[in-house]
Amino acid sequence: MFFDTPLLSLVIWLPILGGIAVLLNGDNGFTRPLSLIVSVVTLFLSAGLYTGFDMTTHDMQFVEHIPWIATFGIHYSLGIDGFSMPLIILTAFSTVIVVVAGWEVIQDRASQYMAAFLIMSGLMTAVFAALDAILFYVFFEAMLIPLFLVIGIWGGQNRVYATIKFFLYTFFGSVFLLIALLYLRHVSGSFAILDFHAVALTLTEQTWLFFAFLIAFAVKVPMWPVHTWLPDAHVEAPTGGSVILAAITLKIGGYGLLRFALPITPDAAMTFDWFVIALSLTAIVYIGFVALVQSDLKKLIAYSSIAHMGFVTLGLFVIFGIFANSATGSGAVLAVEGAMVQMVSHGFIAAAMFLCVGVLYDRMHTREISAYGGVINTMPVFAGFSVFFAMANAGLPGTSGFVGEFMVILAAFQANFWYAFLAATTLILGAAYSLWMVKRVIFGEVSNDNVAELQDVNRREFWMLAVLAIIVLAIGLWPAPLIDVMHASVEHLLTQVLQSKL
Amino acid sequence: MEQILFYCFAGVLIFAATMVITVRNPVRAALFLVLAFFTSAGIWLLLEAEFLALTLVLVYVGAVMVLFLFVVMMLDINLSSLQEGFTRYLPLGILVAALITIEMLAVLGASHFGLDIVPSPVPQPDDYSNTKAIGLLLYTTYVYPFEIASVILTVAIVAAITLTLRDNKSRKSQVVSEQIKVRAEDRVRVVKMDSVKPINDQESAS
Amino acid sequence: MIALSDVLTLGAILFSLSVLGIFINRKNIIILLMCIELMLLAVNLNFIAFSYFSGDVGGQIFVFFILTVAAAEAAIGLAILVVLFRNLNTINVTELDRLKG
Amino acid sequence: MEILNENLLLTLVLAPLFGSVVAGLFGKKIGETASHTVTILGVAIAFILSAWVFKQVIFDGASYNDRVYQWLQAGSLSIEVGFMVDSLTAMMLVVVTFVSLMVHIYTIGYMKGDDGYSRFFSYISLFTFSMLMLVMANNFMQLFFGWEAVGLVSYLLIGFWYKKPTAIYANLKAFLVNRVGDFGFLLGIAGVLMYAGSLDYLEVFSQSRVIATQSMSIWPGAEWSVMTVICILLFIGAMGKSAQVPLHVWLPDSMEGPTPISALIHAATMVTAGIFMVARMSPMFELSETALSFVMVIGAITALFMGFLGLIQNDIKRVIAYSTLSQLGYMTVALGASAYSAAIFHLMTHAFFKALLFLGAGSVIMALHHEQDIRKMGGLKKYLPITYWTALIGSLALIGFPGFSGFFSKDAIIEAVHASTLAGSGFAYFAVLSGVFITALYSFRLFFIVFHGEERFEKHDGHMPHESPTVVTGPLILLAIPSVLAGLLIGPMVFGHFFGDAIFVLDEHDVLSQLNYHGVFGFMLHGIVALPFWLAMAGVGTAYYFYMVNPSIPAKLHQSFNWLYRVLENKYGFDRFNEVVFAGGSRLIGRVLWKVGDQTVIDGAVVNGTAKAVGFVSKKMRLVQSGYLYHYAFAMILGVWLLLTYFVA
Amino acid sequence: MMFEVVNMSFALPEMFLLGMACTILLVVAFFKKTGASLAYGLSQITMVASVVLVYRDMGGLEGLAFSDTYIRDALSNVLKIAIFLINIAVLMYSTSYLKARELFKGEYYVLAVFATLGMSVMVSAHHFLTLYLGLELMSLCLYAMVAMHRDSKVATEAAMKYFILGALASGMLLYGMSIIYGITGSLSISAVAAAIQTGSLDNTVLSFGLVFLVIGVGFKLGAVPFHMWLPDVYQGAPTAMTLFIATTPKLAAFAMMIRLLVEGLGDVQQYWQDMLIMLSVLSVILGNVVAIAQTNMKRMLAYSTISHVGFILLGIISGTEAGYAGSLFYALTYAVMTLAAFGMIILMSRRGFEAEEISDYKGLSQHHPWFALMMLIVMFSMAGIPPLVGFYAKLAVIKSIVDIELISVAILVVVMSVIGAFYYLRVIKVMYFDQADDAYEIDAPTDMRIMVSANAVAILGLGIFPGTLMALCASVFS
Repeated sequence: MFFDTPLLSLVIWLPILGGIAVLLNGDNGFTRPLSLIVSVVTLFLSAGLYTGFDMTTHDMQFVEHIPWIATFGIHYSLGIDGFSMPLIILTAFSTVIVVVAGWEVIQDRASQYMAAFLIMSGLMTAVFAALDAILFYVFFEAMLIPLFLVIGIWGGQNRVYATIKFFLYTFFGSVFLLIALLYLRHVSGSFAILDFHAVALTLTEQTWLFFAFLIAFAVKVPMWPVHTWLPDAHVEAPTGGSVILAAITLKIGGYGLLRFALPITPDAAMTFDWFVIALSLTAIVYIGFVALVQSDLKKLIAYSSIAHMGFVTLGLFVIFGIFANSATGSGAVLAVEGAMVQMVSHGFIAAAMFLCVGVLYDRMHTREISAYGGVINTMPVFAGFSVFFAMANAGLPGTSGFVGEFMVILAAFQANFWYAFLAATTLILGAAYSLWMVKRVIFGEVSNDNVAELQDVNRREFWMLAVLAIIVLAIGLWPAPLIDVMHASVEHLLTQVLQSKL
Repeated sequence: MEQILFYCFAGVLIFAATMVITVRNPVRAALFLVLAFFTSAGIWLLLEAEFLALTLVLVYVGAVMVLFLFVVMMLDINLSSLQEGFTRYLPLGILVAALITIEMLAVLGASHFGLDIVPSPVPQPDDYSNTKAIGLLLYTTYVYPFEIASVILTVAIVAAITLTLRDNKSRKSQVVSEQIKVRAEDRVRVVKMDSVKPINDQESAS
Repeated sequence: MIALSDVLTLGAILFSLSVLGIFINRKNIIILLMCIELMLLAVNLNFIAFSYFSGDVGGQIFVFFILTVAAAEAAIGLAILVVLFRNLNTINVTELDRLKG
Repeated sequence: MEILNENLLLTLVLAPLFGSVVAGLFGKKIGETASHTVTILGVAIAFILSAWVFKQVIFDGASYNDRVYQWLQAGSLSIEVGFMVDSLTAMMLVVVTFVSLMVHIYTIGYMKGDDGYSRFFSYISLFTFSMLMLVMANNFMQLFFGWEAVGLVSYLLIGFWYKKPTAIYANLKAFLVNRVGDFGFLLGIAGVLMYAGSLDYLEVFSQSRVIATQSMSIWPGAEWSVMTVICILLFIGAMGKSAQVPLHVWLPDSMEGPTPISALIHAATMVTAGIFMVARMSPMFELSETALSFVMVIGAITALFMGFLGLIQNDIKRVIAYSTLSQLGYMTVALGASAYSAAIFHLMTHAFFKALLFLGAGSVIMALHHEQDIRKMGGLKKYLPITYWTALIGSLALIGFPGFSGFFSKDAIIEAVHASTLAGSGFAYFAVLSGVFITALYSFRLFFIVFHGEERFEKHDGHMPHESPTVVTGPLILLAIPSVLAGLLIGPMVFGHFFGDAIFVLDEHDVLSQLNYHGVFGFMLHGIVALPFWLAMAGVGTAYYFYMVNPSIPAKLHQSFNWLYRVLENKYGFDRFNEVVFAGGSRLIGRVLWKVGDQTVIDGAVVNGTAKAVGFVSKKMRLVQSGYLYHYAFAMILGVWLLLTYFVA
Repeated sequence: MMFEVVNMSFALPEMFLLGMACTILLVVAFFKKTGASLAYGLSQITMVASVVLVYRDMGGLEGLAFSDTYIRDALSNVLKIAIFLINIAVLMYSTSYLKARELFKGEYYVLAVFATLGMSVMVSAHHFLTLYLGLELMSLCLYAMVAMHRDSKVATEAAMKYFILGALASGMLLYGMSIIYGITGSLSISAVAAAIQTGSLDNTVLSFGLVFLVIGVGFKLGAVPFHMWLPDVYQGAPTAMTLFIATTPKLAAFAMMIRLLVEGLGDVQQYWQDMLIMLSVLSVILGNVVAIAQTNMKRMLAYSTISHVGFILLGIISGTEAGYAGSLFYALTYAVMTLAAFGMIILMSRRGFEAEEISDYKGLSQHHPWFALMMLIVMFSMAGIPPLVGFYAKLAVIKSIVDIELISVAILVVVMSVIGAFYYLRVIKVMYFDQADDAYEIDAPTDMRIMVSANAVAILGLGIFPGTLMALCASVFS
């Protein structure tokens, strides 16, 4: 049944149209239920992508292909494989969470808020599903608009600086992507991403293209040193914005590298893998230290996001080193799948962490760590969740945070001992910043009157966090269902990467 | 002979042009401009463009320049305030202008347009009329531009009137149509009133 | 014999002078308008010269139209000038500096 | 060979987890009694099943090694969750579940009235589950899972009284120090995967000889044996968990947690995970003498120097904690000497008597209303008879008094080290010998000060201290039994083939086979005439003289050796060093990177700098638009000139 | 030879416009009181009817007329329809503005229709002369329109500057034409092209003439360094006039560029290509950078126009049909976006409040969320963010220069567009993130509200389905 309906289009356009409906409906009693219904239905539809997914092939599935801008040969071309499918479901899921998270908190212009997130959900899904380069780019960029507004309107004190910085930073990165895509079209005569994969390129061309991709996606990931927009954006964004930023938009960077940089410019990627690895390791170590000294809760989590995303890029680019050292390449599979798992898992954990901060912020309206202390005394249930997610953030086995890091470190060792060595410092640094924060915020005596008056999580917040906790735990204990869908795509990617285009 | 005449005219023309841009009194500038037009007309005659030469004198000197002078007079410009010189940027300006001139001359000089490259045309037959030739083309081949030119002139009129005509309230003028349309009742209002005011009413009112 | 290059040179000098006139003149807008007339004169000279040397009357026709347009242009230019003078009570170029940046 | 029932093993593992989840999630609803009942039931089931498994493995020769489910597959690599049960595992199962059960029961009394009663039970049950996962793992991933999970529970339990600043400081410290170990451990696992291509124990072990021939380049020019690197990395993990110098710093601080967990986690079970792990990896460690030497030296240092620190501590639990450190050092030394079975044997006996000692200490603490300073105790013998006697048994076992379990295990280690020929064995032998004297000295110093002498305790409302309830004394008694008797197993466990294939020793390293073992009594007789016994006796004697006969001597020594005392008081400066260099240093680096790197250079100079530069240029460029017509015209002319010059001339 | 049969019907739209312009002139002259309203109605009718007239014969009547001085082709048809359609909106917006300020005079409509006629002539010019005359017709009207607010000091100043510089540029253009005429001996564009095609011409002189032509075109478009008039005029002119100047004349100038450079001098593309690259790059840089420092909305939009002009030139630079089509697409969408932007300014303004300063838009989204959204669409579209039409315009032109492997230029312009995005974002920031000082009323008439909304929604709609318009643009040049 699902094969007849354009399921992908539904998952993309339902929230967008729903968002517009919410916007037009305005602020009234229907705003929230309507948003919830739209997001939940979208989630259910996206579940159809999982159940209908054929794991045995790397071919694109649920393909839709309609001419869109005939003059340029641009198509409305959608399809998913093992890389995009989990991310799409993550997107749909995060949207539900965001809607629930904003249920009571957002009183000002609620319909606009909900609409922004619903629309964003559709756009992000489309980014993952697009098989046409321009279609990808359109959604890639369009996504900035709602996020820009969300941070700017519902953000904190310094929101204007943060949101403009965020916008310009990512816009700056993406224009290079545009040039690269146009150049590829010039060379290949088509805008289909899959055609890009097949086109032959010289090393010089590849190098330029590679760096164009890298700039675009590195900003999004974000990689050191183009990461500084993220802490600001996260800090100022409303909880929902932070959740979406962390859960989805960062993933688009990783996804882009997977979809574009590696298969299209494999030789350049091989030549410059050291560069990306160096940046990734810098992200892990440098940012780990920086996260340690943050005094702002959200900033701390934002920095930890950067460090965690370092594993994604590390995982994607150690594969060349692994192939150089061993013939089997099973380590390379481990690396790429580890990167993917890390993306998905970070989507849940970072979202949960931001939700936790949101819960606190809603009550005390401060994000300063020093304003808290002894929250556990008044909010025991919340404290339990916080500690759990902090542990997940620190990569504790049994949580999803562990799986990706574990896989990537294991794989990185096969490329170079020192890669793994530096990557593994996250075990210490990650624990240090996560738990030190927990110590200062959650544990201890009640530090002040404000904390003493805190109310524990309500039912909405409880279920929101509980669902996330269950997912984090589930992936940690049994990641196989998540990873199995990727196998075929990963194998295919690796054959593409190994095949020189020169 | 032609050459000598040409050089004379050219010399005067350049002189006049220089004066136009350097004199401070706009009236004198306008007069020098008139001189420039006249000498140009002379050169045009040398180049067998008799009709245009005459037109130049008639239209420009006769109409446009007079308009200029008229405006200069009308505006009653305080000339003393315009007396201050323009020396500060002059060297730079002249330098750039000179550079451009040199470049232009390099292109337009004898190497590209000398007599050996572009020979003098064969003289026209005696019964050749420049005016007729122009006239023939103007009303056939160039009828469309001709029409547009007329539109441009219309626009000029409309624009000039729109911009300068002021029907200010302060300016008093007759509006004949209104005068004609006037009816008696507009002018005179017949007020009926009692010839005697009752005193008690007045008292009660106060 | 007049060479084409001679006329063109004259035209170029005239053109340059008029251009120079536009930007060395800081005081009087009327002079600017005159410079523009001068410039058109230079162009006309070019056209006529080319027309003469090629025996094509088209150039002269063009000049005819330029003269027409120049007259119209002068009219509008002067009209604007008048309006300007009424507003600012000056035609000093240096005082036209409300709009900048 | 018989295969164990998978469901049985699953029940064994999951029963405590079930108890933990119930008590943890619904503790508030179901009440305290239900909470402790369900958890104790869970652990009891685990214990019974463990005993059953033990019986089957040891007596029926059964074993188990299979996967439960596939955790993930990547390429040809399959990572699974599975169990491997052999004699080593079986023994650990019994020890863990037994001590855990005792602690559970004991806790009923100890934690009575505490706010987090159910939570506590949930935690220790969870701990039991984690520990079982750890010892039953058949692959490195699961080992690491258990490894970290016990760390987590330890973290939660040290910080159980989350209001105490010292407790939450200690738990963070414990977790981080453990993470340093795990850092090495994880790298070791990565190395294993790279060179063995698998994480499954048996597959890895089967390839260990191949791996041992390979070398890797850590940095250009440094070719290291792969096996050495891997083993040392793995051992770094063990150093963290088993608190070996220099990663021992967390253990004394962990005493901030409630006493039952000090007994369970920080004495009996979790801290021995490292010992277990090295023993488990014996097929690998055996192939690297460098690694073994490293292990031995680290162990020796720990054994000796941590013992010294026990001498000056005044907190009852800390004294025992340092003794634990020292004893862990002994075990590590044994591992280094390839006497794995001796190490495991000591692990087992130590588990019993150290748990006993801790629980005894807990009993004292309870009796004195949570007073832990031994200077405020004394003469408790008559008030706490059961505690007194069990503590005596524990102490005797600890110092290795012949006949008590500790004697056998410790003597075996000392003899094994003596026999070892590896580099560093001389130092190790000296360390373990001196350690005997030190151990006896601090153990009985504690014993005498607490139970004898004048009564220095404060009387609460005039009440005299009284013996603890049965739920407390019961476990003491139950633990005292194996503390005495477990030593009798030395024959099969150390010198016999108890462990079978579970532990692998190269012939040339097999120090234990060089010892002459002629039965328990022969060993005992030999022990009495040997040096360690006399050193122990000397220690006890010194303690008696110093603290019972002539208490002024310690004070005098204190004065004359003030510098030494201060060194000891500062615990050789490890804490300070860590605090300043690692914690402070990290924060400093973080701050510098943040303020200078991120804020000044990247954000300030590059990002905002660009924006500012653009703004500046913009401001400057708009000046060109001066408003003056002649400038505009001039600009146009410049453009003309530019174009002419470029494209014509 | 004497009189060739003129296919008058080719020029029916122009004739109609002329007739209507005269009619309106008469109406204005004779109906003092209602003249303005009548003129407005008539001019709207004129525009609509002109659209119909052009549309009716689209694809059919094509070719040269009036002795090759007039051309009717796909380009002229498309541009004319666009000009007329956009002018409908322009007239509607400006009427609302004029009415509120006692500037509501019939002459405005007369001049507007004449200017439209001028544009139409330019678009259909196939001869230097018609081109020049059309240009002058249009320009003269525009000069006059700017000065129409006679009591405004800035408006007259702007008019003066516009006039002087415009005349200067015309002079340059003419000078260039004279040189080209001199060496090709012809004034008709196809004849010029034919003469150049022989390849026997003196290249130095040709490029010399070309420089002046490029200057003329550059000035009308507003390319750096011939842009100096643009900010002042945009800012100084009454918004209604700015709106007029900013939209359709750019299309006419675009046509002029195509006629001169592509159709006339297409064979010496290599000469003008480099010149245009220079202009284009300078325009994009200067436009975007200087716009950042602006606080006046109109002036900011002026600088943004300069940068857009740089982009329009990019497509021409490529010298490919796709590139020209891209430029055309850009020009058309630019006109639509500018229309909406100035339309918004007019919508916001009222008597005594020009809504010219960016800060005037503070907190707009709180009181008028719908119009804030419309403005948001316009701004993002101008910034080139998909899925708004501005993006596809940029895509089209950048694609064309990537296709000729001018990658460095492509990178430069896109980086500049990032800088440019900043000032558009600032407008949105002001509307959405700042608190409104006080609630102000929008008193624009309903038709205006609907039109602005439709305008902005069209930007979004064209962004989602840009295919048709793109295909149209492509068909013009194929």
